[in-house]
Amino acid sequence: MKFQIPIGPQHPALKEPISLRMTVEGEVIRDADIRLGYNHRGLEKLAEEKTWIQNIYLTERICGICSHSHATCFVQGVEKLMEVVPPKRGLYIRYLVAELERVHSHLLWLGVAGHEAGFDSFFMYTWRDREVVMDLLEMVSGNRVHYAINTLGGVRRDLDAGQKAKILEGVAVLRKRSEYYFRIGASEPSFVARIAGVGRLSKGQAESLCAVGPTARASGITRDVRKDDPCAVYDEMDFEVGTADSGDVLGRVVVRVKELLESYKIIEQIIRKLPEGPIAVRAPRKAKPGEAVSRYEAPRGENMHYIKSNGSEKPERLKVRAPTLANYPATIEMLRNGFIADIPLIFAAIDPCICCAERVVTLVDVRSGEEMAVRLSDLRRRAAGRGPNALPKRNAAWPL
Amino acid sequence: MSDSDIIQGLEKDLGGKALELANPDRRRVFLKVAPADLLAVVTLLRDRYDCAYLATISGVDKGETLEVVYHFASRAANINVRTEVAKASPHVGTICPVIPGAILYERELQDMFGLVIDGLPDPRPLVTPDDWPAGSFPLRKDWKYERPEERIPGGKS
Amino acid sequence: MAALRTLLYILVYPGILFLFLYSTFCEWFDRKAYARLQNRMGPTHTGRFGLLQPIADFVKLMSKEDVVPNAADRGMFNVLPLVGLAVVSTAALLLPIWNFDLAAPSVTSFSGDIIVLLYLLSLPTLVMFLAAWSSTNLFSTVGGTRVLTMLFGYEVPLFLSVLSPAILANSWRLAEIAAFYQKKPLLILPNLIGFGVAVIAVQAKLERTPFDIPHAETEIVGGTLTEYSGKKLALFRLMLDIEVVVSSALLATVFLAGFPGGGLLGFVQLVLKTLFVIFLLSLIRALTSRIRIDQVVSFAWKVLAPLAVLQLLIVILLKGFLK
Amino acid sequence: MLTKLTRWSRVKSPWILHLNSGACNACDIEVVAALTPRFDVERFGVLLKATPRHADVIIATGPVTRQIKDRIVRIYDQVPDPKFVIAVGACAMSGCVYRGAYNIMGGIDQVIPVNVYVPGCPARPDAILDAVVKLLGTL
Repeated sequence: MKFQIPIGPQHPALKEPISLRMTVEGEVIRDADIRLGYNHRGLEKLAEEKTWIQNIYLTERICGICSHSHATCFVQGVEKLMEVVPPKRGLYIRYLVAELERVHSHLLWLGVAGHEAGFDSFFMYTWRDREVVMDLLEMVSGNRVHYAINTLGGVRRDLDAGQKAKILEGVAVLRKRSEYYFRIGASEPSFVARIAGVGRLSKGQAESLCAVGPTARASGITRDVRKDDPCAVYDEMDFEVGTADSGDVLGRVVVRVKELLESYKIIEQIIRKLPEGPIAVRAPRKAKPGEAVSRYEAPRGENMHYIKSNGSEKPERLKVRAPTLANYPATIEMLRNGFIADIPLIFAAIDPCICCAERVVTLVDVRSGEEMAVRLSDLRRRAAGRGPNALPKRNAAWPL
Repeated sequence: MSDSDIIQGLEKDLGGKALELANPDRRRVFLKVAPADLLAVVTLLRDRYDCAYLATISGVDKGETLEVVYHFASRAANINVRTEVAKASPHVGTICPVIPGAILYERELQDMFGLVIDGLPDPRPLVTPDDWPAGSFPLRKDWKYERPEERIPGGKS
Repeated sequence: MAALRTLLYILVYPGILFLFLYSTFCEWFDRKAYARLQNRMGPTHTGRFGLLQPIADFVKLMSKEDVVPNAADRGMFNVLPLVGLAVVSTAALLLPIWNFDLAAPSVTSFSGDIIVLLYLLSLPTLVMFLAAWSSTNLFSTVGGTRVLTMLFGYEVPLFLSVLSPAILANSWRLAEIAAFYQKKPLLILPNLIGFGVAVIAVQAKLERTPFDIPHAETEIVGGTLTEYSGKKLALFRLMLDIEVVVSSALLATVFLAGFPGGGLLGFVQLVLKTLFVIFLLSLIRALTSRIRIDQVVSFAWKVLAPLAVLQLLIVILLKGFLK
Repeated sequence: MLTKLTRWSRVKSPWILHLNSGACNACDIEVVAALTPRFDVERFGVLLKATPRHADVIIATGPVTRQIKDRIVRIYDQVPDPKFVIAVGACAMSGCVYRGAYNIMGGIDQVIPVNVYVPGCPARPDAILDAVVKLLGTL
C-alpha cells in the first residue's frame, strides 16, 4: 500500500528548510521528491547591485559552514578579471584558512552523521573536539564562522610565530582524535550496522548524475579540484585524494576521515613553507570587462563561480553553483528502496548545505501530480489538524 | 591534453559549427555554438573530450538576447559552451538525454530567465515560491521589484 | 488496622507518592549519568546538583496549555495517560518491597505475581500504540506501528530470561524467589546470561537508544508522543519514568536477590540495586547508536531468544544436578 | 504559592524548538553547538525538542523567505502557551546582508512577535545561552 510521508520543511533531522516527499510502501521508500525554494534568498539579483568589495561579504554569507570557500572562489575569479596577482604569503594564509575550514566542516559532518544515526555520544565527542579548530580559526581570523579574511588581492590578517606554533600543536591533538574517530566510525558495530550498505550509489550512477566531492569519491571517482585545477598553493603540496569504492554511507565516512588526515598534512606543510613578504596588494575599483570561471574544492564538493563583468564597479552577472546542488539527483537515486529510518542518514551523508544550493532546486520526475492522501508536504498543517483540510481519521488509508 | 590540443581538436571536429573559440586563461576554453546544433556538440564533448561532468548552466541577460553558457569540466580543462537566443522567442533544446544531471540547472533557467526548455522531463517551477506571480523572471535586467514594506514591531514604525 | 496499613501501603510507600519522587530521582540519575558519559555536565542549576530538574519539567508541563487536535479521537486521547499511569503504579505494588515477610504476606503477594507483573509491564506499550493511533498524526501512526513491531521482538526473550531464575527457585512468587536467592547467593552466578538478556530486553521495552525507534527524534519527529502537550505529556513522561523504576526493580528482585532486611535496610537495598540496573541502562544508551526496526526484530530473534533458551537449559540442568 | 511554583518551573526548564527560516546555517550550527560539551545548555534544563507541541521557546534564525513565511506562522500557532521567540543572528533581526532582496521578508519580527533579539553574524553560542537565561529572568 503506497502513501506519502512528508519530511516537512521544518524537521529536526534537517537543520535547514527543505521538504522531501517520500512515496513509501510500508517502511521501504519507492520514490523521492525534493522541493526546496524555502531558502531561496535571491542572492544573484542582489549581487548585481553591490560593488566588488561588498560582494565578498555577500558571497561569504551564502553558507555558514563553507563561508570561506565561497569567498575564496569569488575572490579568485575577480582577481583574474582585474589581473591582480596576490603575493605568495597572502595566498598561503588564504589556503591555510581554507584547510582549517575543511577540518571543521568534516568534524561537524561526522557529528551530524552520528546524531542522525542516534549515536549521540559520537556527536558530542566530535563536536567537543571541533571546538579546538574553532579556537584556531578564531585566533587567526577573529570570528568562529564567517572569517572575512579574504580581500581582493590578498588577505587581511597576518600570522605571527606564536600563532603558527599554536596551529601546529592544535593539529597534533586533532590528528590523534581523528584516528580514534576513524576506528570508531569504521568499527562500532551498532553504528556500522546503520551505515554499511545504506544509500548505495554505483560509480556509473555517480558519473552520469554529475555527483561531486566526497559523495563521488566514495563511489570510486577520483575527482578533486585541488588536483585537477590546482592554483598556486596546491601544486606545491603533496597529498593524495582519499577515495573508497563501496559507494555507501560507510564509504563516505571513510573518505571524509581520510580527507581530514590529508588536511592535517597540508596545514603542516603550509605552516612550514610560509614565505615572507606582504600579504595583500591594492586592487582597482573597476574590473576589466570579461568573464571568469573559478573553481574551488569546498568540503562538500566542487564550488563554481561564473563571474561576468562589463567594466563597471558592479558585476554584470554572478552565477554561484554549490556542491550540494550537484548531489541532489544522486540523493534521489540513493533514497530509492531505502528504509524510512535511513532517510535522514542518507540525506546527511551528502552533507547537504541547503542554503548553498538554494539558487536552484531539483525535482527528479516523480509520477506527476500523484496528490494522494497528502498534499504538498505541509507537515505541520496535518499535525495541527486545525487546518481546513485536516485528514479525518476514517479515510486515512492504512493497511491494518 | 593541454589547452592547445583541445582547441585544435575542437576546430578539426566542429569545423563550421564553432562560431567562436577562445582560451582566455590556463585550463579555460570558451566555445560559441548556434542553438540548433547544441545537442550534437554536447554529445561530442562528452564522448571525445571526457566532459561527462556538467558543472552548471549560467544564463546571462544581454539586453535583447539571452545567452546560455554550459560549463563542462574534464580532468584537463574547463570547457564552456555558449549559445545565444533572442529574448522574443527564448527556446533552447534540453540536453537531459545526454547529461541526466542537467535537469537541475535547466529548471533554474526556466524560473529565473523565462527561458523555455523544450523537452524537459519535469517542467514544474522549483526555485520560486508557490505564490510567485507568473511571467515575472527575477534575473532579467528589466525586472523591477517592490520591497515588502517594513513593519516595525511595537507600532513605532 | 490492616486496612490502614494497606491504604498506607498503596498511597505512600511503594505507592504513588514514593514512586513519583523516586522516579524523578531516577530520571535525574539517568540524565546525569548519560551526560557525564558524554563528557557533559547535565542538569546542574535547578536545585542541588540539578536534582529538582525532572520535577521542574513536570510542573512546567502541568501548567502549559493543553492542545487536542480536533481530528484526534477526543475520548481516547484524554484518558490514555491516566490509564497508563494507573497500570504502571499497580505494577509497582506487586514488587516485594514491604511485604517481604513470608509469614504474614500482605494482600499483594501471592503465588504467580511475577506473571501478573510482567503482564502489567507490557500494557504501557499497548497504551503508547493507542496514544499514537488516536492522535491521527502521520508520524505518530508510523511510531505506533514501530512500537508494536518491536513488542513482538523483545517480549519473548524478556519473559524467558525473567522466568528462568524463577524456575530455579521453583516458585512463581516474587517474595519466595528473592528469599531463595538470599539463602543461596552463589546461585546468582549461573543467571548472569539471563541478566544480560533481560537488561537488553528492558532497554527495548523502555524504548531507549539503541531501541528508541518509536520516538526517534531525527526520523519521525516526535513519534508516538508528537501530538501530546501540557498535562497529558507530563503524565506520559511520569508513566515512562515509573516504568523504568518498576522494570529495574523487577530485574533487581529476580536476578540480584531482592531487598532483604526490615523497612529501612530494605529501602536502601532497593535504591542501590535499582540504581545499579539504571546505570547499566544508561551505559548502553550512551555507547550504542539507534538501530533500524528490522534489525531490532532480527537481533531479538537471532541473538536474544537463543541466549534466553540457553539460560533456561542451564537452569534446568542445574536444578536436576542440585536435586 | 502555586503561581510562584509555576514561575519557578518555567524558568528552570525551558524546552527549545529550533526553527530555520532560510538562514545560512551559521547561526543554526552555533545553536546546535550550544548543546555540546563546551557550552552545555542542559545545565539550565534546556532540551532541544523536535515537535512544536513540546516546546516553550522558539529559537528562530534566518531572514524569512517568502516560501516559508506561512509555515513559520503555522508552527508558531502550534506551540502551546506560554511561548517565547528568540531571534538569533543579524538575519533574524533585520535580514543582514540579504536586506532588500526580492524574496525575503527581512527578519522574523515581520512574521511572528519576537521577545529577545541576539545580534551577531553568527551569534556566538555563549551569546545565545545568555539570551535564553536573560529571557527567563524576565518571566
